Amino acid sequence: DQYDDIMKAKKIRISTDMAIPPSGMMDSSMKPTGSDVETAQLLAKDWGLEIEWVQTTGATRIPNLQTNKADVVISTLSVTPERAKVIDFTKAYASLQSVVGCLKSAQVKGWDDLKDKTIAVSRGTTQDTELSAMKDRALKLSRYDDDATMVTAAVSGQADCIATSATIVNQIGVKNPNRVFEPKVPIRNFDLAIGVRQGEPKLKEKLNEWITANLKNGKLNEIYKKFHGTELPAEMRS
Amino acid sequence: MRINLDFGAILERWPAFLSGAILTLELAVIATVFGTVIGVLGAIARRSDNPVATRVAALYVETIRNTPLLVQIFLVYFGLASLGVKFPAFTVAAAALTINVGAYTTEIIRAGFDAVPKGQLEAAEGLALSRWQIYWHVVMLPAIEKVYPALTSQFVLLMLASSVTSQISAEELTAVANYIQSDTYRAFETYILVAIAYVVLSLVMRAGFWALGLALFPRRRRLGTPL
Amino acid sequence: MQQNAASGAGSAVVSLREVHKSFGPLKVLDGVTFDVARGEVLTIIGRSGSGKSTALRCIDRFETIDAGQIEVCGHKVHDPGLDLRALRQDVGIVFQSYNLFPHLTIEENIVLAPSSVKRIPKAQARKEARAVLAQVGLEDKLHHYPEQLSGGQQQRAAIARSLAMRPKVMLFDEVTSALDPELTGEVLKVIEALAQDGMTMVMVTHEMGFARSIADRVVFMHRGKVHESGTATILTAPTTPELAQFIGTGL
Amino acid sequence: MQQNAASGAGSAVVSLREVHKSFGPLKVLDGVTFDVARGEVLTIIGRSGSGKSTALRCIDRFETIDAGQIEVCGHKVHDPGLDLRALRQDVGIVFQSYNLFPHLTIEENIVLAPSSVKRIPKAQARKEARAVLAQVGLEDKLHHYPEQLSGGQQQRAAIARSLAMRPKVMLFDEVTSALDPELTGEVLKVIEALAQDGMTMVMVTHEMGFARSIADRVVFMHRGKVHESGTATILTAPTTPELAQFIGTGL
Amino acid sequence: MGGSLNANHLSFLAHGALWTVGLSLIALIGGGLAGFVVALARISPVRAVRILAAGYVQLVQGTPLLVIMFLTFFGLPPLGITVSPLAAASVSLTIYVAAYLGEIWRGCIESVPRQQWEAAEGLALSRTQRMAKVILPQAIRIATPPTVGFMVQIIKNTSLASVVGFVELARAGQIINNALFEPFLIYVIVAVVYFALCYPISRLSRVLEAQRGRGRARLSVETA
Ligand SMILES: Nc1ncnc2c1ncn2[C@@H]1O[C@H](COP(=O)(O)OP(=O)(O)OP(=O)(O)O)[C@@H](O)[C@H]1O
Ligand SMILES: Nc1ncnc2c1ncn2[C@@H]1O[C@H](COP(=O)(O)OP(=O)(O)OP(=O)(O)O)[C@@H](O)[C@H]1O
Ligand SMILES: [Mg+2]
Ligand SMILES: [Mg+2]
Repeated sequence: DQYDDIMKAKKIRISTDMAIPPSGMMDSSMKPTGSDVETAQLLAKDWGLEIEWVQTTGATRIPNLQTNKADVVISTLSVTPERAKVIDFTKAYASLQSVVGCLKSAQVKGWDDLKDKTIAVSRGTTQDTELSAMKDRALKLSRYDDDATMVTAAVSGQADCIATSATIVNQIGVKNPNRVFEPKVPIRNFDLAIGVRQGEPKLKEKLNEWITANLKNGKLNEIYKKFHGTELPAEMRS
Repeated sequence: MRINLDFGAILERWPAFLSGAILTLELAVIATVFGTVIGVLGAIARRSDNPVATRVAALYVETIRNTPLLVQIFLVYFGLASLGVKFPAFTVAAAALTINVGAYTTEIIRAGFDAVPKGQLEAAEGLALSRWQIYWHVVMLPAIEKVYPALTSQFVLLMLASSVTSQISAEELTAVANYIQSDTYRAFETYILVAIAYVVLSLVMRAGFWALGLALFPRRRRLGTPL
Repeated sequence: MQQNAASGAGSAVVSLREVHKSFGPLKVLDGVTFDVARGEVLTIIGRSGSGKSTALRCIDRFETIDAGQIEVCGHKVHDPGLDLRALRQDVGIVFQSYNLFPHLTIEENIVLAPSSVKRIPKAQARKEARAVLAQVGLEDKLHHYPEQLSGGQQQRAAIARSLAMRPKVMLFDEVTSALDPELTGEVLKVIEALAQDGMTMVMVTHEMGFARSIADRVVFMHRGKVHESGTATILTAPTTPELAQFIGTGL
Repeated sequence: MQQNAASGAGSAVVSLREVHKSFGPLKVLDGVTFDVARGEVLTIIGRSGSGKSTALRCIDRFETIDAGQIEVCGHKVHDPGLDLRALRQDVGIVFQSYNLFPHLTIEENIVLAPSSVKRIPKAQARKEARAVLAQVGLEDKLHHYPEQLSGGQQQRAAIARSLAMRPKVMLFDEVTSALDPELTGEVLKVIEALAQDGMTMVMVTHEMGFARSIADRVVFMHRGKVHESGTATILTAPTTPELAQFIGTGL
Repeated sequence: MGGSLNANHLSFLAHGALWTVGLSLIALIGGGLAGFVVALARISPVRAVRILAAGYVQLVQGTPLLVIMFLTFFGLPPLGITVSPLAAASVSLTIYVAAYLGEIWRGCIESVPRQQWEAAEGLALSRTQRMAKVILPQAIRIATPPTVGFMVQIIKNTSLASVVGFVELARAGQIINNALFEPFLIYVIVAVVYFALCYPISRLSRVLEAQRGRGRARLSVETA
């Protein structure tokens, strides 16, 4: 059993992509930081474990889990029924609030105003899936491999808008004062959960208990606020 | 270990796979055609008596060969856009791949030129052929024939390397696969299918090169030497 | 050492004056002087390594010379500003090692220069190719590739290729070395016919019989110099001991 | 057509029996039969393309034959299970196109086979290399690369390379074609000396003079067949009109 | 997020560059040795060996290195074979490089004129001796440019080892870029480091070529 193994080893192997700010990234002294990183650190501290980071890229988060190279994945996994066929998800520990952000000066009020704008997204993220599904809105998407490239597209003018978290939208203006972006159209919120290998009910149960407790005591909200600038939705915190 | 392969969810998306594969092939064909042109001209420049041409060609080859393709693509796509010159991702991808493979092709074809025996050149000069006529009739085909396998491999490598253009939003095969992969979390199934798709594409390319070789090198066809 | 005066430099189509050429420390041509008049057949004989091929290559500017003058059909070959292509339209050369183009058929080998240099229409060039091939007895190998031919066949194809350009001067480097007596006889006839048409020819050969029957004049090279020269009679009555020794051991 | 019986198949070192060989549709050898006795020098003559080189190549198994038998020094060359290396230690071959190894100096070219096949110590192999090079008059080119040699020099180096292996049988394919009379005379002496040491030799040549002076027996090939054979006297008194014509046009 | 490039970033990149060098060495040594075997197998007198080798080459040359890495690292554990990232990267790179170098070298060996094989055969050299003393020395000259060209590509392709968890030069650059959002600066630095790794090898190839290129053909037509 995975849970017992972890507790026996006094060590938990956590797979987090360190190249998706603000959830996983490196600080100025090249130490892992970000909301997912602090969540993982909190979990390890509460359970009295040492963390072994499993270096991963977006594409290998799940295989790392499936082939038992990591015990859990904490790496902005949002829950969809399709994905739940492959791995198990805990209950949500955070939520992803995403928006379509455009130039401050742009006249964008709703979906209809986005028709002939190029919208940059990170490929395969939930924003991508969500916007791709809006077939009737005829959106012009251009997909980039990671957030940094997507931001670069917006900064350099290759994209008119980006679909991502509000935090990242605000980054653009910092990089290029001539192109200040602001959130324009909100996209639905997605639940973020911890990924567990299928068939590990005890581990999943223990993680759920831990999440419930830490949502209640506000610690998860604190981490979230620190990196994303906003609070978790009220219904999650209660 | 518990991995149950289930291709159903992936195979459902075959139209996306197909359009990705077609885009990959388009990129490969464009870069192959124009890369060959650059390669031939570059090789001629490398072997010319004009020191400026030689230097420029050498600089081009060394800069391109010794830096990552991704960085080249990146600089062209975002660099130009920052200067206000915007091209569609596909155009930039095709152009960057062409410039990239052109450098390798230059080197390969130059090696082919070097392999043409001195006596051949002298015989051609003795017949009063001009420099360009010698290149065209006496040097080019035998040189390309000599390095044909290397050229084929280089262009197949290019086709495989075209996957990095997903970084600048070209929706080629790898981009499609990454999308499907993160949408379904079925990494194994996706990678296996992608591997098969690339193997098929590379076989298609090799078959194309083989057929082209038959047309280009009639002596091989007649004497039955394998390409 | 003796050296017969050439038949008047004015009428000379090829003329070498005190030509010097070294390969690194090795002096290969050490002051070579001779003339060839229009329509004359000159053969160059001499030991292996005496510089025969080198002399021939200098005439067509495949080697640049260190000192001296070479004039061919009015082209100053020693001049760095020489128009090489003009020279080579007037001069045909057949190399010791054939150098046929391996990727072209025999016909394509022959048609190449007339059609791309002289701009003769393809159809006519092909007809002429067939004619020169017939001259050397190879009309049935028109569509073969060089590697499908025997040595002697390749050598004749190389001769045909040069002939097709109808040059004013032909240089032959041991062109009969791979030919049997029968073919040598045929090539001899070809060369005689060419001589009658007024073509000037310089041939390097090591077959004395061939030299005797075809040469108007013979040049014997020895240690990079013209050691003896004259009409073909010097082959039967040599005046220098070196030439006597050279011929004496022949068969 | 006539065919002299060989000097008794028992003592034959090389023996061909009804050998057939085609290149695609082209029948090159059409039932060739001849024998060569120990210490005998056989020359093969014939028109260009008559199959002389091919016959020679078949003897050393560079071509497989379609039908017939070839036996050389007891090796059954037609047998698919033949021990090729054993055959080639007994047989040396010098090709029409020299085929020296361009990346090795002349000395290295010569030393290669004795030292790596026969395991002769390097120092001794070098001494022998110098000796065979002296035999062919090339001792000063020991440390040159093939491309630095003239045609005749390359040809002699190739002969030296084969000699260094001290084979029982030597096959020569037009080895004197690039040699002048003086050198031909030298090579002739080398070959005579070898013959006296009991070496068996087969040489393809198109120089009748050479054939006349060196051959114990002459084979005239015509259209893939042995058309006439006998002692060198057939060259002066041919019995078939084809041979008469072949020689007649010679010089 | 944000901030500017500092010494920590540079040392992180340097660390990544070390991995790039290490992986390249593994690829070139492992792949070179295996590639030599593949080249020999491709021209083996045994038909079955030739066909097998040809199949291997076709399959590997048609598959992206990324996929080979992925399947080695994640595909073997379900079959009961656990591999460390280093082992997976080494094996994948070796498999991949061997196919390409093997094919390049085969072409070079075959481009040595047939007469050279025959001359060596005629001197009774064994197959190994023919290869080692006559054919390979001549093939190496032809092989130098394409081999170096491919080696340089391999150095850059080791970046795909990030899929098995290596933080080598390119991935290090990507991670820093995702922290700083300074793509031009970081990618130019990465490109310069790659250039510094690759250029000496390209240079070396030129020197080798020039040394071996005695009597090399060169057009001398002076007219245009
Ligand atoms: N490129 C070269 N580099 C160095 N030496 C050379 C070169 N070409 C020729 N030689 C040397 O110059 C000398 C003369 O060579 P050349 O080819 O003119 O002789 P040749 O009279 O034609 O002899 P052969 O009758 O054997 O063909 C020879 O000793 C040869 O080794
Ligand atoms: N590999 C080959 N493929 C096809 N035809 C060939 C091949 N080798 C030789 N031939 C043909 O076989 C015939 C005999 O060739 P071979 O080389 O034996 O002639 P040869 O008697 O040696 O002539 P030469 O005196 O000109 O050297 C020629 O017509 C030639 O064109
Ligand atoms: Mg010569
Ligand atoms: Mg022959």
